[in-house]
Amino acid sequence: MTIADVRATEAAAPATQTMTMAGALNRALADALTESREVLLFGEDVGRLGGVFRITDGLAARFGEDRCFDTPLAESGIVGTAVGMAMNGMRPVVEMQFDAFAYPAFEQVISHVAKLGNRTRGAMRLPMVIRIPFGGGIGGVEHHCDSSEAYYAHTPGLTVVTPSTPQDAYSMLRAAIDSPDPVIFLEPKKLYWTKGEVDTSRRTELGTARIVRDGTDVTLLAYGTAVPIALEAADAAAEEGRSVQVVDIRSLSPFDDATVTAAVRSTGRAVVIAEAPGYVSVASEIQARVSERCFEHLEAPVRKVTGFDVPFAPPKFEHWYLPDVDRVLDAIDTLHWEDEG
Amino acid sequence: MTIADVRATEAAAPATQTMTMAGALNRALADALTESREVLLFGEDVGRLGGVFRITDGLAARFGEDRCFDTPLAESGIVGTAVGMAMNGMRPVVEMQFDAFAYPAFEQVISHVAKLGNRTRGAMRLPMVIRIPFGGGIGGVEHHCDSSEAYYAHTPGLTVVTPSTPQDAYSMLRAAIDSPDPVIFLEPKKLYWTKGEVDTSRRTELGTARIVRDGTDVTLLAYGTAVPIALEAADAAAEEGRSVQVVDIRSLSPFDDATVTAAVRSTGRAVVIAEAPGYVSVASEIQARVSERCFEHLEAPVRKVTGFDVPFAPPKFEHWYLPDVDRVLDAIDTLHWEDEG
Amino acid sequence: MTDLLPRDTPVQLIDETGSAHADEQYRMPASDILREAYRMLVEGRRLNEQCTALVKQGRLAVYPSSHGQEACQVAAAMVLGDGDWLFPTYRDTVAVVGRGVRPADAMVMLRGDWHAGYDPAVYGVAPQATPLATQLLHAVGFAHAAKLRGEDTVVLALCGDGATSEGDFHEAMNFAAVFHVPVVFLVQNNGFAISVPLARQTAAPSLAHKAIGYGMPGQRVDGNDVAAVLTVLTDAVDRARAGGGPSLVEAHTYRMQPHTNADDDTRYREREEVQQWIARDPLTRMSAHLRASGALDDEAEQAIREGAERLASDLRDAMNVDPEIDPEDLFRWVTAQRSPQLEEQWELLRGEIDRDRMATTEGGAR
Amino acid sequence: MTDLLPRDTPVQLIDETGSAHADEQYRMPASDILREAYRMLVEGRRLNEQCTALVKQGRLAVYPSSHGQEACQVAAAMVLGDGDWLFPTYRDTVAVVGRGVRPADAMVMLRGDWHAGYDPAVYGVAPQATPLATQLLHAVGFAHAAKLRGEDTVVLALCGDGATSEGDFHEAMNFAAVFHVPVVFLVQNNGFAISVPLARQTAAPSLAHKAIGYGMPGQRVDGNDVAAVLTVLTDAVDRARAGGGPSLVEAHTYRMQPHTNADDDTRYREREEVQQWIARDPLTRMSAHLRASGALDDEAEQAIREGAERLASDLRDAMNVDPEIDPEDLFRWVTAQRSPQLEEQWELLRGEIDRDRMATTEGGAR
Ligand SMILES: Cc1ncc(C[n+]2csc(CCOP(=O)(O)OP(=O)(O)O)c2C)c(N)n1
Ligand SMILES: Cc1ncc(C[n+]2csc(CCOP(=O)(O)OP(=O)(O)O)c2C)c(N)n1
Ligand SMILES: [Mg+2]
Ligand SMILES: [Mg+2]
Repeated sequence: MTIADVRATEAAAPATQTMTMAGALNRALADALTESREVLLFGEDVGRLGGVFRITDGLAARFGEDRCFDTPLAESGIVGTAVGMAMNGMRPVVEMQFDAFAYPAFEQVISHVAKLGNRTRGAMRLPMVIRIPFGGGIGGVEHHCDSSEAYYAHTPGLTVVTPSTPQDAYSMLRAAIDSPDPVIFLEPKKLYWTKGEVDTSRRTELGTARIVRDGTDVTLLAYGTAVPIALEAADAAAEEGRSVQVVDIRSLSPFDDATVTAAVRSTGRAVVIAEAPGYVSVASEIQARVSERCFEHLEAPVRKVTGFDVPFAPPKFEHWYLPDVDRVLDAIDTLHWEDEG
Repeated sequence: MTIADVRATEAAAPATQTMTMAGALNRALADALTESREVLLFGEDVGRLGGVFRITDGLAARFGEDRCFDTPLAESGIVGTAVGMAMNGMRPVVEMQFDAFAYPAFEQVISHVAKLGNRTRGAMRLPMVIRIPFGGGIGGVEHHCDSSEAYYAHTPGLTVVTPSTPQDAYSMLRAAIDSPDPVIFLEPKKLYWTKGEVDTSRRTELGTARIVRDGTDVTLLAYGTAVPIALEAADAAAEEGRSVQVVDIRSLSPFDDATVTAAVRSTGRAVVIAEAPGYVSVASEIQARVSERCFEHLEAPVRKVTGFDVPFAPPKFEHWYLPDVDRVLDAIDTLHWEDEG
Repeated sequence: MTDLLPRDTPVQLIDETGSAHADEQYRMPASDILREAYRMLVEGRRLNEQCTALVKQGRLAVYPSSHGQEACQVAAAMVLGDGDWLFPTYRDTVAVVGRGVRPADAMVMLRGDWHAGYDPAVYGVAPQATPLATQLLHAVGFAHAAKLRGEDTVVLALCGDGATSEGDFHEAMNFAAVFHVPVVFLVQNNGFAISVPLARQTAAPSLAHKAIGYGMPGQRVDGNDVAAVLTVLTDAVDRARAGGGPSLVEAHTYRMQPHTNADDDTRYREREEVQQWIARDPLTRMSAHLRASGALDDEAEQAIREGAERLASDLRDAMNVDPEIDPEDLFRWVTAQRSPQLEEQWELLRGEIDRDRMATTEGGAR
Repeated sequence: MTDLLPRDTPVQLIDETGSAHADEQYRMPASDILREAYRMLVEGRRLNEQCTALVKQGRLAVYPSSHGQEACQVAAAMVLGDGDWLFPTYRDTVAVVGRGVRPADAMVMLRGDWHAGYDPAVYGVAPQATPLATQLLHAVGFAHAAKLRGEDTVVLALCGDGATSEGDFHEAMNFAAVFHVPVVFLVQNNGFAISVPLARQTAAPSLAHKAIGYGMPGQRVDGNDVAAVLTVLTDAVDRARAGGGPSLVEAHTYRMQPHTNADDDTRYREREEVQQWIARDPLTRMSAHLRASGALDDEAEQAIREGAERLASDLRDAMNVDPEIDPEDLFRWVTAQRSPQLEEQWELLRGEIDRDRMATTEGGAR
């Protein structure tokens, strides 16, 4: 069971600071721009405005219009030209303004971003990152709160990751930019303003999950906005006498089977938590593979707490739609406990 | 356990004929055009040419250029204008030429086709059908053999179905056109030229699975091109003394839990078979829900035989990529049989 | 063929001072139409202000104001007949209300009560579209259906300058032209797509120059001159209704306020620029013009202002009442027939709600 | 501004009979260039014929022939320098080969051995694109990167008339113009997108009329006149290299054969129409022109034909050898580092293959 954060060798003295996730992302972009001329940022409003979430704040001013710039308003254009740039030696990092506004780029993502390396037998790789703020919990109107990870995770050739802490936001974004392959980098926008310690000398190896909390009775498998919910549920369950382990999946593709399988085998019970509609979802995949790989060790069926299979809820309905601590505790309650009546 | 084919009441004398699946689809379109002025067909090359697979063969000549016509070459345009037509009282049936060429329409499908009914609290529904030939097995080059069902099935608001017989091709397409809601109608192109009996007075209730073959030892859950493979595997297994049940899922969303759960509980073992890459797939969903819902009844983990998690294989690699009878039999062999050594 | 090209300068009938200028091609609308337009301008402005205030008071989640663009909004509503349809965006609330939708119903999305709040068929107004340019295709399909049935519906589709960069804009223009359907595309070029100025959106001489590439006429109009927008749009609508096919109108205007209340426009534009546009305000010049021509006096102006105040206070009243929210609505409209899966999920939620309710009544916790 | 508009009739330097016509703007290429062009035309035609034959013999899965369009193909290859890049489609094999790619390597996709068969960086040729218009954006991004690095690379991007209807065409043109990058777009307007005629694709006066809507020059050229295509493209390439930005060239040509061997073009076009275009064949007129001007005699023609035959027979030979196929390739290139999941899946497949191999050796079954 690896805590797979690795210290970047090239880094100088450790530089740990308290930052928001948004700040950590901004810092990661700035550091990447500083380290390599190949890195470029572009998208809608990422220049002067610094992005609608201010993730690129100040970067155009600091690194110049050639390295951080606004494009015409066309997502397929943004991703498609990024493909061309990556073909020509750049490491573009593009921003999609909101989850649902990445859909116009879908063909480019599926038919080219995911496939060009394979198509050319590796003669061309595409070192590019598509940053997508995703998920709800911010009272956003329609099209601003989709959790679109299933579309990308299903697609062979894409690395799909999402951080849940400022540290991972920094370390994973740096790793994503360093990756020789295209990475879909999903930013849980609800967590943009959460704070934490960030050591900028750390990188997170993509493809690894992280044990966030140890426990012996049940394993909660979560990612993105579901991680803090899982942690809160673990605290609450502890009061009821259950020892709850929490794993941050964080790499949705590839998947860290080794860590997850070992974790669930150690407890014999599991609940998967994610905000996206549950049907044909990343949560389903986790439920399926854990059910299969831990079959002999399971005391109860693997449960799943997800968004409902409905279009994302309007702001006033959000609290009913989103997984919350109570729903997680309810799911834990169904796990065939010996102490049950 | 319902065999949920229902006889359309309005139909006259039963008219059973032997047809290919392509012929059955053509006939379904012709009958729908005949019955309702609201039905319109359009897409790329569906007019004079009759479609690259000839599914609309002769329809432009028979029903006129106003009812079956070619559009400019733009898939988002095709789906987007179909949305507008459906908003204005039509029942458009549009053709995407190949699976991967539906991706440019993704935003329209996800953000509007799937959501407009919900958005308007049902004030507007969208009775439209998007026909997509899908899957491989035809030696097609890249982009011509994708199995894209997971993208659609994950999306709330879409009905997603796929027939595996000429009868279902006819009955399900008629039902899809009659549906008040948008339907993604996936046509397994490898099966276009398979023949079978078609009774044109039958409709298939969308949302229902079909028990294709009875058996007591293990249940194979398949759809599309995987159904004939499952049947062949069942025959082969029978020779080894195993009684194999085969279910054609056929409605990928909504899912027929009642039929599937009852089936797997009755055998205690299950293998899901589908051609799409297995990760975060419809097959994963089925594996997950069967694992959860049949937990107490399972003698062995639910297995899955799917395409690999790689971009669809070039023609010469197809036979390695695609699920086949041997791979299904291998999966069956792993199901913890009592008679094992 | 070059008759498909727009003029070098936008059509203008009334200048910034309120003086009228004759145009050889476009006629000044009748004065009662102009007075009605003015009334709607004042109401539109008041609505914009009221909504912005409601956001500050926390009664609306967000409001993309069309302050400064009211001439386009009003003209778009006025040129359509009862059987016609409008396909608006998030910014076009004033046009939506101009078509008869109750302001409070138009506010349902922005208030977070649901995704849309009026029945499109009642007003001939599609739900306000958020994903840019997507609605243009719906408009074209809608018009195509009408044409196939031999109806004389005209469809007016709205979008911004930024939206013209999207692929869907292109496909909509092209489908409209190829199928020769009765659609008028009105691009409100307000100079910005959030922070991105027009120069980053296009290198074309004008957005209206795109029309010839589809084989339809393009025209440019001063978007702050309601008389000009009215006459140019009327011309386009009449042509469409007569079977003359689609056309593209680019209205040059300006968004006087930030993109939405969540935006900070000091980051990307000079105050001076904003100031300059105040001089071109669509209301001031209309009022000056009407007063000069004697079509408006203090009394009439007063009546118009009072009407606008009523509209605002009705809206305030409506927004002070919290609408009933029924959680089951989450599951009710996804498809016509609720699936077994959604039935199960609603059962789960209902159980939670019932338990919470009981807990609240009994004062207990989970 | 209207200098961005194309001419009313396509530029032509050599007519169907082979006679030259002076043009005030475009100069006739030098005669050695024309002779080289002719050599490549003959080779291109031979390649098209050979590939079509290989399909009939079952050695190729499919071949979209550019028979009739060779003038565009040859010119596209000739106008680019070594550091330049070509972004071709499935139909542009002759241009790809013109850039130096071995015909057999260009055939890898169509033969089903892999998705693409040459190293793009070696030839400055992107993989042939199948999803329509998508490659135009790659071309723009590629050129943009070169521009940012201060390199003088020019990128030539190809597409068909049908592809101009896709959203990606629009976005590519617009990005190119806004960022003023060195890209030349060459639309081979061959009158059809599979069965769909140009009239169903656009209502514009010409496809080149789209250019002004992006603020770039558009030009039309007789696509069966290799001299004209060469000079118009050279002009566009020179302009791009000199920092003059992108441009759009529409070449009017004709696909003499079905869309691919799988297509039946008798369903959608009259034989007469096809016949008419035979008179406009790009080879005949060049040969006539060169012979009339004395730049080509029987001997030279003979040498050229022989070269083309060698090319064809080399290709035949190469296609008669079945390449080694390694199943592990399925897993090798998906990502730079193979994931544990793909490792597992390859283990599964390897097990099957080993067992099959054993079964075959031992004569056993499953
Ligand atoms: C497909 C899509 N991409 C991005 C967005 C986010 N977005 C909302 S408004 C806007 C700017 C639109 O500018 P413009 O079309 O000029 O309209 P305006 O807001 O100026 O009225 C952007 C980028 C969106 N709504 N849809
Ligand atoms: C996005 C997309 N949609 C559909 C297709 C299927 N398709 C392949 S070629 C073709 C016609 C293309 O016509 P055109 O652009 O004129 O090129 P041509 O084949 O005439 O050279 C179509 C529809 C595709 N390859 N990509
Ligand atoms: Mg704007
Ligand atoms: Mg063509």
